[in-house]
Amino acid sequence: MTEPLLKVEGLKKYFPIRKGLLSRVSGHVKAVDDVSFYVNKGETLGIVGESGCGKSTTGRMLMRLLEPSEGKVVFDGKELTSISSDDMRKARREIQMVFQDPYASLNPRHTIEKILEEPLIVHGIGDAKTRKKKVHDFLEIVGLSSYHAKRYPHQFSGGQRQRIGIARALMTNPKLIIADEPVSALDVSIQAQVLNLMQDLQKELNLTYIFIAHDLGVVRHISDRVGVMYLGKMVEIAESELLYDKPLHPYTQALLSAVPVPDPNFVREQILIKGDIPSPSNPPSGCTFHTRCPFKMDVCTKIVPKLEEVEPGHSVACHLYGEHAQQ
Amino acid sequence: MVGFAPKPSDVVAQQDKVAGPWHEAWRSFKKSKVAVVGAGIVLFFIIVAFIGPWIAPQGINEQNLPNRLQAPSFDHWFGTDDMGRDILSRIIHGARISLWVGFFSVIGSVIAGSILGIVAGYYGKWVDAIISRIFDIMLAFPSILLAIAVVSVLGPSLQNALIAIAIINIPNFGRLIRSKVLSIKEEEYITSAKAIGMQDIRILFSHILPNSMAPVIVQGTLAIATAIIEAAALGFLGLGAEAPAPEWGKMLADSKMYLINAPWTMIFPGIAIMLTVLGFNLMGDGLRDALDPRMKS
Amino acid sequence: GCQSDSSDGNGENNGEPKILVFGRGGDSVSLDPATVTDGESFKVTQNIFETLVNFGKQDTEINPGLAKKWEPSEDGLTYTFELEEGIKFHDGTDFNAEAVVANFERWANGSGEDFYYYSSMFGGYKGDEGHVIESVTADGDYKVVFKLKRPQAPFLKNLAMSPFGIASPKAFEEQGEKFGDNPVGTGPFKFVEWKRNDSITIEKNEDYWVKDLPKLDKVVFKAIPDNSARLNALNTGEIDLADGVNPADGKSVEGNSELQLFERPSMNVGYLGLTSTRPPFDKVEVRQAINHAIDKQAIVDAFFEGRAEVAKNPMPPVISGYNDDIPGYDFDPAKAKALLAEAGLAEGFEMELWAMPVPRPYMPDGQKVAEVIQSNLADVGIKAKIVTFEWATYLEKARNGEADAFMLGWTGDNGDADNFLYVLLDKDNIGSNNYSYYSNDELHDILIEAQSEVDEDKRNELYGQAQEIIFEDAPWVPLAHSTPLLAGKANLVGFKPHPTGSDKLAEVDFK
Amino acid sequence: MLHYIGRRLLQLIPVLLGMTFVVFMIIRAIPGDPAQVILGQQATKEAIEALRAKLGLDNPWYVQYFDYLGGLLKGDLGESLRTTTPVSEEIWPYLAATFELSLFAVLIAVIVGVNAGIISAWFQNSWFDYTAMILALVGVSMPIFWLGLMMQYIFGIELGILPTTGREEVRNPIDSMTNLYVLDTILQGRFDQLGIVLKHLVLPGLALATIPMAIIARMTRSSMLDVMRSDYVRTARAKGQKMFWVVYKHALKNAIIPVLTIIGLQMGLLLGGAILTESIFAWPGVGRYIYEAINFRDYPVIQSGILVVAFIFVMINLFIDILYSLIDPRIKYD
Amino acid sequence: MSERKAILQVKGLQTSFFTDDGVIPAVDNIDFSVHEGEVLGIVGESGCGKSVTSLSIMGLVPSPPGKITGGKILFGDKELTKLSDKEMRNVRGNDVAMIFQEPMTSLNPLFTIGNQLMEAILIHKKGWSKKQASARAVEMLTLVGLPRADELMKEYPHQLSGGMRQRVMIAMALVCDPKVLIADEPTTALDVTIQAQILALMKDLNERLNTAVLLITHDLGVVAETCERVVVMYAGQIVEEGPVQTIFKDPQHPYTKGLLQSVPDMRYKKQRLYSIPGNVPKPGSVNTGCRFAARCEFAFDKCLTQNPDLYQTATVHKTRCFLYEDQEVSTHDRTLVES
Ligand SMILES: Nc1ncnc2c1ncn2[C@@H]1O[C@H](COP(=O)(O)OP(=O)(O)OP(=O)(O)O)[C@@H](O)[C@H]1O
Ligand SMILES: Nc1ncnc2c1ncn2[C@@H]1O[C@H](COP(=O)(O)OP(=O)(O)OP(=O)(O)O)[C@@H](O)[C@H]1O
Ligand SMILES: [Mg+2]
Ligand SMILES: [Mg+2]
Repeated sequence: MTEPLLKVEGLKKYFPIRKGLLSRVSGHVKAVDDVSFYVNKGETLGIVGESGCGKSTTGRMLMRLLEPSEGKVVFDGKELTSISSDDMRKARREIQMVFQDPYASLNPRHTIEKILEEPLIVHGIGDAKTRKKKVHDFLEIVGLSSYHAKRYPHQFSGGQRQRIGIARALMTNPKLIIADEPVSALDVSIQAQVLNLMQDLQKELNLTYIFIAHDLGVVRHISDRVGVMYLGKMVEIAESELLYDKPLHPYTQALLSAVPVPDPNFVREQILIKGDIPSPSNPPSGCTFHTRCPFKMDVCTKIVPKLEEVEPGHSVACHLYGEHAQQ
Repeated sequence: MVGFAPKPSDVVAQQDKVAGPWHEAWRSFKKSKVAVVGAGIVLFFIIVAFIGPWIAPQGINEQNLPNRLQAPSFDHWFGTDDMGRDILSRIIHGARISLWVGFFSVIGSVIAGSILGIVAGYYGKWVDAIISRIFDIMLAFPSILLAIAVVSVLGPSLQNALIAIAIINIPNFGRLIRSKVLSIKEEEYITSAKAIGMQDIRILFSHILPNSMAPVIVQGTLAIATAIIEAAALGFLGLGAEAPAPEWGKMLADSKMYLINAPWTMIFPGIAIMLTVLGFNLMGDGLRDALDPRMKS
Repeated sequence: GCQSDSSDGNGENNGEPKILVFGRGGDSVSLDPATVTDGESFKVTQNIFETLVNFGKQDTEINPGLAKKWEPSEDGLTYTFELEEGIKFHDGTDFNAEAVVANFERWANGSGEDFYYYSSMFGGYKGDEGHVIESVTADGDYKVVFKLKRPQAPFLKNLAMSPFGIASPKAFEEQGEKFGDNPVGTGPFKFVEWKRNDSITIEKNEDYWVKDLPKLDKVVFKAIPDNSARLNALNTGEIDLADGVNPADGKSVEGNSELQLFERPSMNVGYLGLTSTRPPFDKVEVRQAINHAIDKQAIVDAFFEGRAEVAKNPMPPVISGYNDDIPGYDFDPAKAKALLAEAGLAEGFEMELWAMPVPRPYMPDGQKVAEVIQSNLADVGIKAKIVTFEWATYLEKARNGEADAFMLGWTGDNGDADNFLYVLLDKDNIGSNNYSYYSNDELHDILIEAQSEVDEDKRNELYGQAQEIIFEDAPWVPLAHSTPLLAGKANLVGFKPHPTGSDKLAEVDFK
Repeated sequence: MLHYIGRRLLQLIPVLLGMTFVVFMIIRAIPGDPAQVILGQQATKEAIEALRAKLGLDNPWYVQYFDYLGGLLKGDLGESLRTTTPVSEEIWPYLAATFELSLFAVLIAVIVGVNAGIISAWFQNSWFDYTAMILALVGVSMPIFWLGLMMQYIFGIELGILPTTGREEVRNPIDSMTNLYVLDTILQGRFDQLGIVLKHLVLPGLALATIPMAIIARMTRSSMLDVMRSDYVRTARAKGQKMFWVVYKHALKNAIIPVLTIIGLQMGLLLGGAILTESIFAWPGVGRYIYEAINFRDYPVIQSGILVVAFIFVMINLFIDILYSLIDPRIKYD
Repeated sequence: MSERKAILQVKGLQTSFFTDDGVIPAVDNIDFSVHEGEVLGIVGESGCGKSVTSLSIMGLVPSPPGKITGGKILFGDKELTKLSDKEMRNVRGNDVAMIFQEPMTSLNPLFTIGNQLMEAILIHKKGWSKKQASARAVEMLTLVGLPRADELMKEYPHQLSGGMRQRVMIAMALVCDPKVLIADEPTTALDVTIQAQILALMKDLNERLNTAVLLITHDLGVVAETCERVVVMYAGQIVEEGPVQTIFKDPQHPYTKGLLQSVPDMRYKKQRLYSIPGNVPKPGSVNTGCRFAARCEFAFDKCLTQNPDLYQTATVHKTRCFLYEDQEVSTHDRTLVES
């Protein structure tokens, strides 16, 4: 097996909660708590999970838009977590990001041309003329026209804006694109356009994606492998077919069953899980899902399950499958 | 070529012609009637400021003591002041100085306030604590003392009055910008700018600054009036227009003794200031919208 | 409105008390007159304390005060005062020779700036070389003898000044530093209350030694800093008497049947000083040219509203020794130009013209007057730039000789010519009150001689000569002797504004 | 919360220290010598030298500064050079006068300004909206002295319904214990006097309130316009709530927070910067106290006066911050 | 089903926005009705006028610039557009209640849950005491499945999770037993598991309280799972209407078809998603022809020049497409079918 393009080990992000006279740290929001995974070159890793489970935080830490509290990120053989912040800034040429809200992520006062040219300027690529040309080329590549260049973001539709966001991510010829909920803000019909575009670009430019979303349908469509997060932890990660056909973690099962299917005749067995997601500042002991889990065992409240491979290409962190399975 | 060729309908949503940003701004500015009226007023005063010396019926400093404090008449439309000078002519000449004072002192404090406010808001932590506390000090500090200090360092002059007023107003704008920056910096497009590897300086001035100016424009246009009046109030410190220059604020201040006996000495300069501020204000509101591409539908 | 009152005139009243509210520009600093220098303090203490001798009602002639008689010796070195008998301080202690001695002892034992006027009028404190007073002794209960080291011509005038009001020795000994907050004198009014920066209340001294006085039951001195606002307050009846009326408002007061206008006899001079160490003002022709260039009459008409006299000498005419023979420089731009040409400045020159930032009694609107002067100077080819500074800065800089030409003025302390000519123009006072750095040895000799000349006529002769020298050298452009305005309710009687600015209110009454 | 207050109070120390230092340096850097000013134009050189020595002004600046700081630590604010009274003793009546006036002015400014802003926003683009905006503009472009004198003329002289100067009727003075006349008269049960005191507050209060009123009105308006578009206002209307309550209950509470900030900023002006108003209405306030101290270069009074005002200003802003958290349960300071 | 009485009828509704750039007809001649106790879904792309329709019913169209320029809205026999302010306030919350898209922002952050719930009660229940109102509020909170109802009354919205807040919104809407509940994208902002909870709750309440629900969404999955009938909107118009089964099994309008095809289905992996090319036209920018013509793969000449009517293609199925012009069931046939 070839070395993966990106390897993440034991990534953690604790946001301090400050208190008191001298702003002493009194606790932590464990936004991401010991997450490890890898992404191979040319593949798409989907990450799903409910709001607030730490998906974005993970994504941002990969680019060091947030400094990890702990853990290692190795990209293309380089350990990103240990280089200087200026080197990191330069390294961002190779890792780019596409954001959830295409409108919010474009400066409303800049023209599209300026928005697209900026990454090139920042990384000192080309001269004014070649930069302009590149901007226009990429506008075409994402299905827009060069005459759009002088317009402002608000003059585009949601789908077009997301294309601009993707074009910007592509400007510096990155190897890895982290897409943080790139289609969640879009309509179904527009969403389809963007998903198709992303797939086409991947083939053409041999891109690697980390695709963060909460819509399991979308993730299934685009991902080769899928990781499921719950409360700052990766609870299951598997090849996409395996995960959807045979979800192992009770949370994954519940999640899959909760997704409404556009077919009035489809009758599914809904696992309605009770209650809300607990607060990451005060996560439940043991398995963090035990408060909502229909299969809770005693051990779940005490021991944190480890993410273990239970079949080839399928890992899960649940006591139902580990050594405590029979208890 | 991948993706979809945009069908013509793809661009139906945007019928407006492609145009430069200034053209765009101008177009939407024109749409607001209020803003155009405001711009008209400001333009009027600017023109007056430029061609004043040619259109004023009389010189600015033609003293005629026997003819002092004449009520408005056919010869002197706005009456004469306590030196027998024609008030209309002085107001016309004064436009240049007063606009200069009002406008540039505000610009000065906006620039300094913006820089401090942005740095405080963006970097937060101790930088913010220090700058904010400096603002606290400046706010609680009597402006007279500050002005006296300015004279003693820089000497008396109109420019230095401008500087003094600018300094006095820095914390007002600084605070305003800071609070705006606090929310802007959480915007996704700032994160996205960082994500493409952008340097802080560029983020600050190319992205955060233009997006946090709206409240400042509104506040700034109001501040023009206060600046003109303050400039006159600092006159006794030697800060202000050099006599006998016809500065509106000073004309107003000089009218104090004749408030009841010769009210025209106060009414006309007062109206001039008010109209200017009205103009700047209306224009400011329009400008704020015009410079924001989003306001154009 | 004010108190309607039966006018039986003997101070008895059968209804409401008679209260006079006197509106003025500022608050007092302290009510111990010996320690202060500001006019607003004297305005109050003048009515609480009395001096051995008094100025005249509206002039600076010497009249009896606490001393009913006095006798200078031939050589002018000994003065014997015979005191009024039976006077008591407000605290009930007796006023007598002992008390007078105690007061002078207190002052003479001061140091530094403790008793500023004492040291400046009498040449320092005990032990100082310049100290004029050799001794003050009581001769019996009601006789006090002053021995001087050398004759001092204005000695009696000095004694009449407010700072030398006689205080109760018991009170100042007990109170110490706090005496300024609880003044005790023999005057027609007793101190009641002081609300800082707001009002000072004094009330009738029922045991006042002069019969039937005072007529008022209470006087409240109220600080209203703004001149226009003060006049407004007079109009609404919140105050009865307003100090510091803008000349511009004089007419409207006169036209108002409910009000009356008072003019304070002038004892001041407003002038434009020419710093004679700074070229080209070192040339006498230039100074004379400027004197000719300025239209003083126009200035007086416009900004003093005619309520001032055009000045030709550095002191006002009411002061004895005034030389009326001096012609003064007439307004003559042509002559000014000629003089400039003579000085080699036919093309004119550029200069700074310093204008005072605040209105003063001798100069109601410095800025405006400066503008007129500027325009006058422009007519003879001199380009003047008007400069101003905050008041304290202005004084300091002018004193340092940093100004080319500066506007300033002076109000006399004791109505003596020495208090103008020597103080303002003698070379001894360069760096002090001689802001124009004018120095003339001949003048110096005359002024020194006059200081100890006891013979009034001879003395006046000397001052006459002095004024001639000054006229020729033209270190200033004397501008005006203003008559500061006051306004009062129409039914106010017996108010006589005093040229020194400290008014005695004992005889004031409401009709 | 208590922790937060504690922290803010701790932060206060460097602010005030910085303040004293800046003030100290500035007043010594500017020309004008206290000895000279105290003694007046007439003073002789020797007298000035003597006074300087007595006041300790001939010491090096750092000696003077540390002397002053040392005094402060012992709670000694120094002694006025002019009146030789301790500043701590002298300043209270001025503070009380200012406090009474500022409070009154703030009340007027807030009540009128906030309501005008609300109504303008409620009836956006109506004649009321336009009129209020024009009046606000007129308000800010009017010199205080003009406004003050005009009000005296109209209400005092022409109509004769309001007193124009001071805090009390001088012929009928108030026997004051606290120097807060409103409080005093109430404590003494002298309601006739209370009326007089309140009457005296009206004109200076209005003059002082004008500019803050204009700014508050504009601020409230724009803040209200934002809030009125919010979802929860729509929710309230969807319940069938009356528009009045929608505006005054749901919208106002949300709109008031940015307005509070402005009020806090304006307090600085009201406290220390009301010199013009205080002069025109002969109000014995702290603004004039410090202003005169500046004129007379009364160093200890300038230093300590500004210090006290700054302290109060910072405290007011702290109070406003606490008010935020009372209004908005989401704001928690810890 | 057809025996159920129409409780809310929208007839020829037209709502426009009068902006500086001209008049935008956001809702253009819409007809539909909601029957007692049914769940009617409205779907369509963003900006097609779903929210404006619901706001028009509530009389809450932001005005200016918005205005109802034509048509009628009948609640029972009350003409809502003609009511006075006061009468309309009586309808709001009482007869017709609404819950909004954003549970995070639709509750006033500065008032307690209890305060806001009781307010809703006290507005309409004249003469109720605070105590009664409070009891009722607690009852409603319990009804929507919120634990610790008593404590919740004293808490502020920010102390609740999104799902809880949306439940509070539902409780608030139902507090006066409205006949119609309009839910404008009630779950878009929520997580899937929470969304499932809320939808189940709404269905349950609909069945138990017999409240008619007008459910607005763009999530076809949600529609499929919850609604009985569906109205599909496109660019301010209704393009298709019918029972949920029919629409999903046999969509007629090309837009509906495209919409259904572009949804990724979690149950299997499509190689490539279908996507409708282009965007929704700006309202008011298409004046002639079918509004969907520019994006329609079946468009022919007529489509570009004439706007099709809403053809009744079956008793309960209508389509606005010329392709189905011929299949229109005549009025005569219709009565036949119905009987
Ligand atoms: N700067 C921060 N300070 C404190 N806590 C934070 C911060 N940023 C995120 N968190 C917390 O970390 C947790 C994970 O947040 P994150 O944004 O990664 O979630 P997410 O999975 O992306 O959710 P969503 O689907 O809503 O985008 C959340 O509980 C959030 O409250
Ligand atoms: N206040 C307004 N001013 C001008 N136009 C408006 C306004 N509100 C809505 N519109 C217009 O009305 C049209 C319909 O808007 P509406 O909010 O009903 O869409 P929607 O179907 O609810 O979309 P979404 O799914 O995004 O909520 C939009 O195209 C918009 O342009
Ligand atoms: Mg996220
Ligand atoms: Mg909507």
